[in-house]
Amino acid sequence: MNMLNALNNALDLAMSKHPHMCILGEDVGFFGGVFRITKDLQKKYGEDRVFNTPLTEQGIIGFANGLAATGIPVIAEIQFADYMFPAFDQLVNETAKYRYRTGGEFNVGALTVRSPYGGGIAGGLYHSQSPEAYYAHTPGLKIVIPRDPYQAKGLLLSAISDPNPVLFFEPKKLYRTSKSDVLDTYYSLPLGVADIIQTGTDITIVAWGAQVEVIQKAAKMALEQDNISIELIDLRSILPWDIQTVTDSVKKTGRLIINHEAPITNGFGSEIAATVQLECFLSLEAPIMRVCGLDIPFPFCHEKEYLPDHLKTYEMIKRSMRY
Amino acid sequence: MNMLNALNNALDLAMSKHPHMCILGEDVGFFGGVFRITKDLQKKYGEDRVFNTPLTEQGIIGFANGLAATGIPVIAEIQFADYMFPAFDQLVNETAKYRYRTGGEFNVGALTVRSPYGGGIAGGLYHSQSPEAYYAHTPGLKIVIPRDPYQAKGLLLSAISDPNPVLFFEPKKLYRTSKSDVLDTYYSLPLGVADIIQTGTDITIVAWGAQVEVIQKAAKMALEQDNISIELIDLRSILPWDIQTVTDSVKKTGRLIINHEAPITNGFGSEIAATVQLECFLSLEAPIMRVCGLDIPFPFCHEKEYLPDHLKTYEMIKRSMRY
Amino acid sequence: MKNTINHTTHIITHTLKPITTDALSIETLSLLKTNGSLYPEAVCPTIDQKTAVKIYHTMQFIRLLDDRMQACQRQGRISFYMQCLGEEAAVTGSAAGLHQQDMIFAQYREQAALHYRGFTLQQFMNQLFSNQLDLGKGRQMPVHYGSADLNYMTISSPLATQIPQASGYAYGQRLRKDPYCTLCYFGEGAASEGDFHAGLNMAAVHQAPVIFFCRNNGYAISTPTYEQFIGDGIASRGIGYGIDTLRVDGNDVLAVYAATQYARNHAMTQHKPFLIEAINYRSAAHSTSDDPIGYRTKEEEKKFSTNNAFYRYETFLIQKNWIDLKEEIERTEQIKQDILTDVKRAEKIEKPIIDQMIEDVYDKPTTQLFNQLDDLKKHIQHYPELYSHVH
Amino acid sequence: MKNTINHTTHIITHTLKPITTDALSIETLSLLKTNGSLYPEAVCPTIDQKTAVKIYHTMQFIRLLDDRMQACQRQGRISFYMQCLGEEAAVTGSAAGLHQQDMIFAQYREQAALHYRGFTLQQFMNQLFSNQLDLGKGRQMPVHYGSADLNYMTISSPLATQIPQASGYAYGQRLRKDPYCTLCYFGEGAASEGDFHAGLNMAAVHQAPVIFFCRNNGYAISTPTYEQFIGDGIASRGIGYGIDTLRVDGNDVLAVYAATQYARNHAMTQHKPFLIEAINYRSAAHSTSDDPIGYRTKEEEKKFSTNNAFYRYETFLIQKNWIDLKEEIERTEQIKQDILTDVKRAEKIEKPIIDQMIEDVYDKPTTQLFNQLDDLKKHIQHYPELYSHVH
Ligand SMILES: Cc1ncc(C[n+]2csc(CCOP(=O)(O)OP(=O)(O)O)c2C)c(N)n1
Ligand SMILES: Cc1ncc(C[n+]2csc(CCOP(=O)(O)OP(=O)(O)O)c2C)c(N)n1
Ligand SMILES: [Mg+2]
Ligand SMILES: [Mg+2]
Repeated sequence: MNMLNALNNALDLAMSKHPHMCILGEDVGFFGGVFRITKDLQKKYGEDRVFNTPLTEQGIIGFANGLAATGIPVIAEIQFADYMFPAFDQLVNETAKYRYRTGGEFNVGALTVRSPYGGGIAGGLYHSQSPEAYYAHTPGLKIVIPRDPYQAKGLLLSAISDPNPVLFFEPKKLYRTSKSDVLDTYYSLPLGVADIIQTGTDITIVAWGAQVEVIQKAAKMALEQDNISIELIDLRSILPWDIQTVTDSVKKTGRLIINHEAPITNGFGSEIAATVQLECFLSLEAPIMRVCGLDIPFPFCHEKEYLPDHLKTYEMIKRSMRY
Repeated sequence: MNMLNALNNALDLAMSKHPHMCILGEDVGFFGGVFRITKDLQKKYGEDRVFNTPLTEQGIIGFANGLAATGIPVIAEIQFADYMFPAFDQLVNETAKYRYRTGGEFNVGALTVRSPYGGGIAGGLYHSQSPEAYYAHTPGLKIVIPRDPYQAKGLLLSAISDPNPVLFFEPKKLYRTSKSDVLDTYYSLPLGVADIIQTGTDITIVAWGAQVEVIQKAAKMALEQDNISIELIDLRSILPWDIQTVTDSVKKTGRLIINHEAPITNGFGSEIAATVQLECFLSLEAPIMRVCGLDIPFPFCHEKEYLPDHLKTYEMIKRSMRY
Repeated sequence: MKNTINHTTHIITHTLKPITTDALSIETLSLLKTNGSLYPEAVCPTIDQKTAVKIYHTMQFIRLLDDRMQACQRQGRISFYMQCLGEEAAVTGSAAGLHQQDMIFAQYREQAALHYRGFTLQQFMNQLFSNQLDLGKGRQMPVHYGSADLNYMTISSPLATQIPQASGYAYGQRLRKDPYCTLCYFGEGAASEGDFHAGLNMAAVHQAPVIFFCRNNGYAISTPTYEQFIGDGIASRGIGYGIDTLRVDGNDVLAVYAATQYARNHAMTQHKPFLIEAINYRSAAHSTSDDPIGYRTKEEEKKFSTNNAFYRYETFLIQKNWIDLKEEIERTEQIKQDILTDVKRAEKIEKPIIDQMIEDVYDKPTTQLFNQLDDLKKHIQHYPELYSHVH
Repeated sequence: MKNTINHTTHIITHTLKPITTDALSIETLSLLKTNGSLYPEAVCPTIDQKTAVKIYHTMQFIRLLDDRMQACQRQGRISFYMQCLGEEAAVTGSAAGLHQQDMIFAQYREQAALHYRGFTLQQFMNQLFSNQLDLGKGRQMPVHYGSADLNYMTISSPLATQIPQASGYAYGQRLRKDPYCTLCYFGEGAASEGDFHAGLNMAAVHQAPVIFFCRNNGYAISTPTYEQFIGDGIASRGIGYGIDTLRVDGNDVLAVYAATQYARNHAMTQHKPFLIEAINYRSAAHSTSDDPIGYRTKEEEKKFSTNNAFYRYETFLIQKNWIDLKEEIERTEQIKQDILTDVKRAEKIEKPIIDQMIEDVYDKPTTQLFNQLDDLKKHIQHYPELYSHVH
């Protein structure tokens, strides 16, 4: 199953479970969304539960906040993560702080925001951004990013049933290309828990979403060419993130590389590095290194050069080992 | 001179220098702004150049972007930094990327956004936030925060004349309380350059804005009670930030503490820590430590407990020294 | 593909003639004369004595509460306050026009609606003094009330964010076939925010049973309406969203009551939003942090404040023989007394325990939050006198 | 304190009667019949042959360009394209109604306006192929054109952000007493964004000489207008902002031209914004990433696409004897040829050098950016064949 189908299947299962659950967003209705994630769901669940909204992201999230406050599960789709920013106030000042500021009288835990993110589709500045770090500074939000169809389905179902608002970023370049065996039935994967996808002893590499296959490729090169044994961690949840799994690994390997697509400065890699150097200070054999996007807007014609690909990661592995 | 007067004086000088320069924002006109920073400027420069806008932050920044694109210097005031989020899209997707995406055909370098930020005035969730880290992940923006009236005037004048858009955050709790000698004449202070406000040998502490006096107080305690010699750095610019000054200092002292008001996770302290541990790995005698806000919304009744005050900083100094 | 677009329904003209502001004439509904009697043509809404007196008592209470708490702020006992003065009638009249189970999303100056619903003096005080009994756990500035029991969404400072939320909430009510609707208050200033536009348009398109109630009180802090918009008030925007709209004299509690009942009926039977613009004047300062002397004249304040809604309505009730003025004077004294007593009670109650700092960020605190709380508590133990007590 | 608020000017009524959508009737201006002759009552705008033919040639060119580039995308030679089909008349007519020095802020489907201004085939191609000669340095997706020389703001993908910017730009023009104004294009979908609300209200309040030109083409990707709004189009919103408004038949290039001239005059002489809504139909797919078969019927497409603006106008010109159809057929063939040739030229030009990656983030690259570029270049030297060439 590819990621599109896995996500569609997860939504279908959730919709059939919750009698009033709604899906809303630009073009998600009859058409099924520009990436077709909500395909056929309007037909199956009706126009009152799966519907196109007017073209206003601040309205979508504002409306979804209110709807979620009634307790009805809501999926709000933002067509591209680049277009979530008009809703930044609703997300950061409202969604994230709802339960806290009301003293628990109200909450919008029933809300899940889905959005395709990341590069790899020749999208240029505004169809390529990886904005997770913008939200990671916001207590009250959960942030989840799946790496493949199996993860996508299990994590999305968890996000929907989690009693907190969740931002669910989908690596759009994997929508069709990433395939895995996916159960047809309902299953869920834990939020806030990283996934060790390969154990190793020399160095730890952390990534999430579409970058997981990048670090896998780099690890393979390093193993084959240099016999370096790498522990690979898919963080899966950016907020809250699984400090324990990462620090346990680094205490063992003594080395850490973080890979993310977003620009390096104040990306989420900075938080990981800051925390790990504190927790693992005496175990570190080399400084923590980051392989990330450059500090520039995402450039259309230099996408390949911009991206933190497997070669850059491989070179960084060698640099870390040499340190 | 207090900080209000210093800022008002800077604006006055800039307005008299640039014949079309405008100041706009909520209540900045006749009334002179809720903190009175623009007092008397409408009277002096007319209603076409200093004016109240309708109550729409996205509109203010959108309008200011367009006005700045004509080359006219613009100051857009956002009444509280907590209320900049409705303009997040205009700032992050537009302001920051204007020059880049147009290939330099157009730019909004003439824009300066001023906004009071931070706690200390019993403002609760929405009149206390320190959002600098939200913007620090955004190439194309400059971010500046002054610590006292002298700095405020010199940095604001630089921000206005800088050919790039600048976010200028003013520590509102210092508006009236912070005083310094301020020249009446035009002077400027460099952007992107940190200020070593006290040299020392045992440990480096970095802060900005209102937290500078907090670390000064802590350093005094540590000197008097424990004879610890501390190097204090006011970062002044968050973006681009002065890596050299900070790393030179840490290479000398071997220890670093970062103090900021915003929640710790993915605050700008994380970027500083991530960069410094890389650059100064072999010099570090203790892990880099952060004294920051908790990962919660800013709580009204527990403001004192929330804030990274001098006592928490002092304890952290000892912890670092003991390491 | 249920439909095709309706592009061909427009009427064609061959003469260039723009639509200008005078194309629409929006009148202001008023039923009660300033002398407390009804205009001859006016139809009095059906209202029983109990409701009528409850409205009156709500206005009475809020005027006294505002007056006392303003004073308390001046004495430094609370940090902040916002008065409703000049808008008691609009807010109370609209709250009375609703069902108790209808949801209210307010801006911040609508304490009268909350009291009408049953929020007690003690509850107001607990919030204002941020004590342990505050439903909001002391986390927000004074006047940020809310109550799930009373279907009154907790106030949020960022303006206009409640507008699309109210649309979404009302949509949920319709979806669940609840026999209730939502009313959303906001100022004419907040109506400039993008969230206003989004909220109204989405409610119209998605047929959410929500009443948008704009308190046009002439000012947004120092900004007068003529610097906020140049159209004909907020009412003139309804038509652009296809939302039926009424403008009312906000000092006429009966007109507001009638308009709200009408709007509620429209929302419930037609599954459509409705827009009401109440014309008022913010007689007091914006808040205790504000001083209007800096931006408006005493003459203007006098001109607009004389048209006093409370006494207009009082005269109406006296004429109906529904209240006895002597009793009301005693009642007023009693309320003043109660407020003073309750201030003393509320300010003695301790503030929320420190453990609550990390509650409600998520449904359960994360490991990291527990660690942060532990560190904080250990730190405070070193300096027990300098922070609030750790329980 | 120049003024007091205008709360007392409202007309009072004592009867509850809401304002409903039928209170406003907005007609659609059309001058040219589908057979190319003018309606009897219609006043033809003053237009000389040169301008009239330039408009025609612009439409002709854009139709051919769109057709060819759509095909190029299908061949995989460019990654993305957006056609203007169905809206050539609205865009060209409005561009022609402006002064060359007037500023244009567009959405993305207005290549006709840019060509009218003088953007050459080569310039289009350089952008579409993201080559070294692209004014935008290859940084944006195809169709994100812009040119300072031609007073055409570079396209930005986030919708509606250009609307308040246009207001601010126009404000600057007025402040500097430039004899020019700004025109801002946007779709009826983009008009749902909060930035639309902010931009129009601010322009009205601050008296910015800006013409808001809404292309109501029936769809926002798959979302039809009846799911976008339920009011009477976008024109019905003008009144809420106090902005004079005209609706025009967007397939009638003369009506659009006349409306724009009228709006420009209004903006310049009265320092006031103006709103135009052009009724069109997006005849092509939203973009090359889209397939309308998924959301609309062929019948609908046929129904709205038959009313072809180009041929309507062509007939008008032929009747005027201003063009010669035979020449135009030859011209068409030549343009096709030119486009093919230029595709080949443009795709051979190399892409921007890698140093340009870090330019224009700031006026000068920061130390950190130089370091990042150095690292990148060193890295590429290890794998020279795998990245684009480093110059
Ligand atoms: C998004 C946002 N911007 C600015 C503010 C600051 N602010 C608080 S109240 C206010 C004026 C509101 O005016 P209006 O909506 O007319 O309500 P009124 O105070 O007159 O009842 C402003 C600007 C805010 N709270 N939120
Ligand atoms: C803020 C934002 N949200 C969503 C999108 C994705 N998007 C691109 S075009 C489009 C539809 C625009 O419709 P309309 O404004 O009617 O213009 P048209 O395509 O019909 O010319 C959408 C939703 C975007 N570019 N920006
Ligand atoms: Mg107001
Ligand atoms: Mg459209």
